[in-house]
Amino acid sequence: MSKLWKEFSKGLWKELPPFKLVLGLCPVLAVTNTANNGLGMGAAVIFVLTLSNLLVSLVRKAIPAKVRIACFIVIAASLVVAVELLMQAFSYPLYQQLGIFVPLIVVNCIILGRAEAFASKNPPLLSIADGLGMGIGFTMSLTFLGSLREILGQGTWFGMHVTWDGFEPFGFMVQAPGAFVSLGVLLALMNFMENVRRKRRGLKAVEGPSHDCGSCGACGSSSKC
Amino acid sequence: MKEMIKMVVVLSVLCAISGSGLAALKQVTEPIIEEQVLTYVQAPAIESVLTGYDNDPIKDRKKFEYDGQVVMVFPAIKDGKLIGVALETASKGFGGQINVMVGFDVAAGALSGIGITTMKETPGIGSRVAESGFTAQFQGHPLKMVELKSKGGDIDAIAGATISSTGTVNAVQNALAIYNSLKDQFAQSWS
Amino acid sequence: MQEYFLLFIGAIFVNNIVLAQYLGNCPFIGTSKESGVAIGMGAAVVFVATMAAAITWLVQAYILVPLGLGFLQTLAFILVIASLVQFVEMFLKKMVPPLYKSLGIFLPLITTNCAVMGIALICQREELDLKTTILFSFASGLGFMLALVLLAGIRERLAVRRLPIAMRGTPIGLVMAGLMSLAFFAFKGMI
Amino acid sequence: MILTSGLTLFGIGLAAAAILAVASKLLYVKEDPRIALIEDGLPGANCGGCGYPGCSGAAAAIVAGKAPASICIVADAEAKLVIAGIMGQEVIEREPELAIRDCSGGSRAADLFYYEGALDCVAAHQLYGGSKYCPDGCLGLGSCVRACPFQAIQMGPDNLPIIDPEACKACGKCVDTCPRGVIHVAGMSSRLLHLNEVNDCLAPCRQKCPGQINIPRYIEQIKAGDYDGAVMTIKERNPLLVTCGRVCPRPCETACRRQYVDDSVGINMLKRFVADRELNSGKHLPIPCAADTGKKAAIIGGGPAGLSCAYFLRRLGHSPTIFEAMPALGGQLRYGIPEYRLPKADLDWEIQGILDLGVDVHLNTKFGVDVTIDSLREQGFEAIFLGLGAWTASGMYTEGEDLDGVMGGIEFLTAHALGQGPDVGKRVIVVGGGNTAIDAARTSVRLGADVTLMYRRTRKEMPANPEEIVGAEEEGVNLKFLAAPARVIGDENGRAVALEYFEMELGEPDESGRRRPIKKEGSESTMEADLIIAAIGQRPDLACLYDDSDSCPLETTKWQTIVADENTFETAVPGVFTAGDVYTGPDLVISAIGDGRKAARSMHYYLTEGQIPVSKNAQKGMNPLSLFKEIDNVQHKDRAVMPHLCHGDERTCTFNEVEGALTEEQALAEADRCLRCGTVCYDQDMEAQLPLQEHAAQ
Repeated sequence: MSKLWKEFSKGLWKELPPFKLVLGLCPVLAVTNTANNGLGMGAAVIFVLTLSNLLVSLVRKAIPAKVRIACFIVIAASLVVAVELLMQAFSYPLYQQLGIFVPLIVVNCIILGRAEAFASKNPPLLSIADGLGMGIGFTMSLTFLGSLREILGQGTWFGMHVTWDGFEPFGFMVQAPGAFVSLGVLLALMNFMENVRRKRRGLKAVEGPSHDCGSCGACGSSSKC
Repeated sequence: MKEMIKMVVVLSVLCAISGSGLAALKQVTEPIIEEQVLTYVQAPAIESVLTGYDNDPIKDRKKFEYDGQVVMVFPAIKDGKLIGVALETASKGFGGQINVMVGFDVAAGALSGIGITTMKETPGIGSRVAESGFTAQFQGHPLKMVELKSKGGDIDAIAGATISSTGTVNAVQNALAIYNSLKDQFAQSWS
Repeated sequence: MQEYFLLFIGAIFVNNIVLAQYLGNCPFIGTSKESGVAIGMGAAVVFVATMAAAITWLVQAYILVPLGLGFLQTLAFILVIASLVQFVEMFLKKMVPPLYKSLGIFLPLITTNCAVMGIALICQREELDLKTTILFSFASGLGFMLALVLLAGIRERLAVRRLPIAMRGTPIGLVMAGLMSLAFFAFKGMI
Repeated sequence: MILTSGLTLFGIGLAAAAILAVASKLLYVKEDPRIALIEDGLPGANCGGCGYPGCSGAAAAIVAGKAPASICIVADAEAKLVIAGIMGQEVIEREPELAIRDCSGGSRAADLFYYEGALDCVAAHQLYGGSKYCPDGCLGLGSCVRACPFQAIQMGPDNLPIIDPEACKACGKCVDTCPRGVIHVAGMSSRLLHLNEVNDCLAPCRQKCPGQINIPRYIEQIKAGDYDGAVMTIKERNPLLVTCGRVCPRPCETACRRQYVDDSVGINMLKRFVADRELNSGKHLPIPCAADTGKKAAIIGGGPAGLSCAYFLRRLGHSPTIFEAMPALGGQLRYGIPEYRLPKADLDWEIQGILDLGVDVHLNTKFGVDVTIDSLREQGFEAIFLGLGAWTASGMYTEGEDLDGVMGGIEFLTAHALGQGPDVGKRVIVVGGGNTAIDAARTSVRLGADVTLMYRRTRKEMPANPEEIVGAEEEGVNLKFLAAPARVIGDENGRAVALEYFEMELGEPDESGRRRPIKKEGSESTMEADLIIAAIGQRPDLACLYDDSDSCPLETTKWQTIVADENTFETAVPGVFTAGDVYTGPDLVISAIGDGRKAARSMHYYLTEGQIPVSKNAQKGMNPLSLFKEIDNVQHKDRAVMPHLCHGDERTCTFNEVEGALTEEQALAEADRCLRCGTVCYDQDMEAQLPLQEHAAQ
């Protein structure tokens, strides 16, 4: 049980996907113009990630090494198509908002990265825990960033008016540049907090997480990058 | 070689399984999706082009055949009497298709309004065809001579967006043609 | 001709795949630390994105649409792209070893580059024809390369600047990308 | 629809897989399948430590036979075995290597290494040429930390990189990155082979030491309580630390910057402290040696130069054999240095430690009689080292010096050491001012004589260790300065009874910087003596080199020393090397040890590569930049005093050892006096600033 919790909880902070591992940036930047979109995208990712982890873990032994990546992609893509259909059927406005980024979940490095790095080596239950943890972490991050950008950029939160009258929204925040800048500043803040914590323990300040292919492994040739 | 065959087989079978599974899912969700699309894409346009009805135009929609194509028509009924219909047509604009919902006032024999459902015109220029300044020109317009001023009609084109304007007008003309050839059937269907 | 030119310039600057469409951000941030790497990655993306868009266009037009399987687009496309990347890798290794040497190591990274898949999907959504698809995808690839190489140039210089330690590395890279994106906004008035 | 969909995707999947399968056949690049297998076995860090661009390059090189199975520095033993298995090779274990940072930085680093703008060492180096003062020091901007693919480097508290030896794989990325060459990757062999270079971080003491011992490092280790580590640091340069700890005249201490604050650090006391700790433990610390090369080398002469050469050759994996003419090893250490300074038992223990590494010895074997260069070559010795020493005492060039009762200093000491008990009589005159003269004088005191030491200059110019002079004085030796022998007066039996001498005065300085003594005409006096010991100088006896036809294949000088290349120590005969007193003329023990190592280095290259590399950057003289005389902000701390083990009569009547080692407490205090100098930096004692500030506040 504690192992299960460990795999689950690591995605919530220690290996928080977009912030700590700096993975899956496209949706993080593209769909976080409102909190609602962030939440919806996150839900889709939870669905795909958890199920793909489960399926990959189930079939991991039957798959020949050479087509491993191809098979993972097929599994992930099928789940993405399923999400696409379900989202159209039950949450059409969200589908319209997320647009092209729903099909693009398939190339989100988190999905393949977790399949390759975790699910292909671990039993189903642990893989579910990992996928769920990572997915929830991802959702939290997206919702948080979405809230931030929505509140600052539109003055609303989940569509509700939350700012005082006379608040002039920063339109910049909901546009592409705002996405980059706010994520950058957020990462810097996290580094700063980490460094304050380290300083308290008497450790030397470090640079924050760097985006590295090595932590992903999705290209199927972690030895190559 | 054996390994290669295994590879091919595993991959193909996996594809087949997921294909079948997804198709099944698609069949289950298809009617729901159609409903959703109507609700979120067409419904707002219908509301803007039809007025004074007490039915649910989407629920009462019917399909008709025109020139070998299926046309979806949404009726506006008041007190059991058909007062108007709306139908969606498309025409090529600058950036791609422009879909236009065209409403007809049955009693007055005039256009009751148009609404753009989907389009990909240049933002700020061609996209202004969706703004009320342009669409309002069609409200109450008689069922003939729907044409841009440059071609002898009375519709003002959007400055700098001739192609988008022409596309919209073409779509309306298409709708007009459909309405004219099918209007008898409409009266029968919802009476 | 002018139409194609506008499409080309538009895809590179106005609708830059990274800075305006948010696609391909992982490799954008990940491989923009050194300009040598950025040029290699960019070139590989131009090459693969063009081929992928063309082939997926064919798959869509001649297999999925006739069979009514449009909903399988995502699955079919990713399969095609993954196979294509692998094929290209093998092909280059055999036929053009010098090119393989310079691009080879970036090819596996491209499978999960959403810019490639994204370009193919955009071409479908915009309902471009084959010729335009090829032009558009090539231009988008160039746009990716441009953004990547520019950012790499900036980050190489930033690496030797005195920055607050928390801002160093990825955070400042993202902020720089944001500023570049802002700069690219200016192109919006161009077309 | 379900069927269509399933079949379509099946078709696409099949087509994709089939095309790839066919393509992989058609486009098959003829590549050794072992490359892929080996690449799988490699760890994939792409660190480049193997010298190939990435792991695939290394795999290709292994398969092409250009690299051994063990090329990867990161792979563990198991992976190497797997790779070797694929290749059908044996694993040859590489000597473990480690990145080493050899810059001490000093606490001034904080001021020195602040650069506005550039936060990268390479950039800072290019923009500003680096630090304002030190041309070679660490810039402390941490480019190496970022370059390390194994997170083995961290920035320490003084902005100096700290290398985690556990995590370091010696890939060399940090070395490539560092623009100042502060970090280098070295295994034991390369450390042993490294000669000081001008760009190394060399504290003055380290520049001055003829043995090139890393003095700051071992003091640092002592400070940290790592006494064994200090011993091992010294033993990378000097295998005779028990000996040197007792007899070394300590050139290093004359360069110590601390002398400009109060008094130089007692470097040799510290060496003796750790050496004696090992000695008293009774157990030699294990000394690693490189894998056997199977190369044989002959060492002629078992003195300090020969022992040092044999020791380093052995550690580099070769098989040296020492040929010694005397009945025991040690050379001048045994026969020239009296027991009260260097107990023979301690010397034996130390020499045994060297022999235990696997050095063969042939005692009582005279070169030129029992063995010759040719006979050694025939026995399979590929390289030969001549460490013959300087055993002939120089004469006084005065009338009557060949009378009975006149002896050379070294003759006297050797005779004493061999137990031949030379008769000193009642009055002894020792002529000379060097350590040999003092040794002879103090030995004579212990043999019961009344001793006068006659020196032609003043006390200031005496080359002997000051402690020795003081020791001699304390033991009752009369010092007669500004006097030079004129004539030995003999009796009718041809026995010396007195020495006639001139009074001298000091004139202009000569080329050695010492004022030249000038004879005062008509100042002759006589002094009676039973034994006159002429300890004026020594020179080598090269008779053994000449064959029957009186020809010598080696070049020699007028001082009877052998001529050799000053960098490689190779003589005119290829494969024959030399060092020690026979090359330099009489010199310090530590010089002989240092040159013995340099000769061993040359022999190593001669045996393994045939070519002896000579660095253009070799450090020879002192780096003027490192010599400064004003040391600020350092508190005065008294230098430790060597304790005496015996006193009074015991001291003058026995040969018991006089000086003892420091206590641990004293040693730590003394180590604490070290300023941790780099080329230009040193550690300030910040406490010293406190009183100043307080003073200013008042």
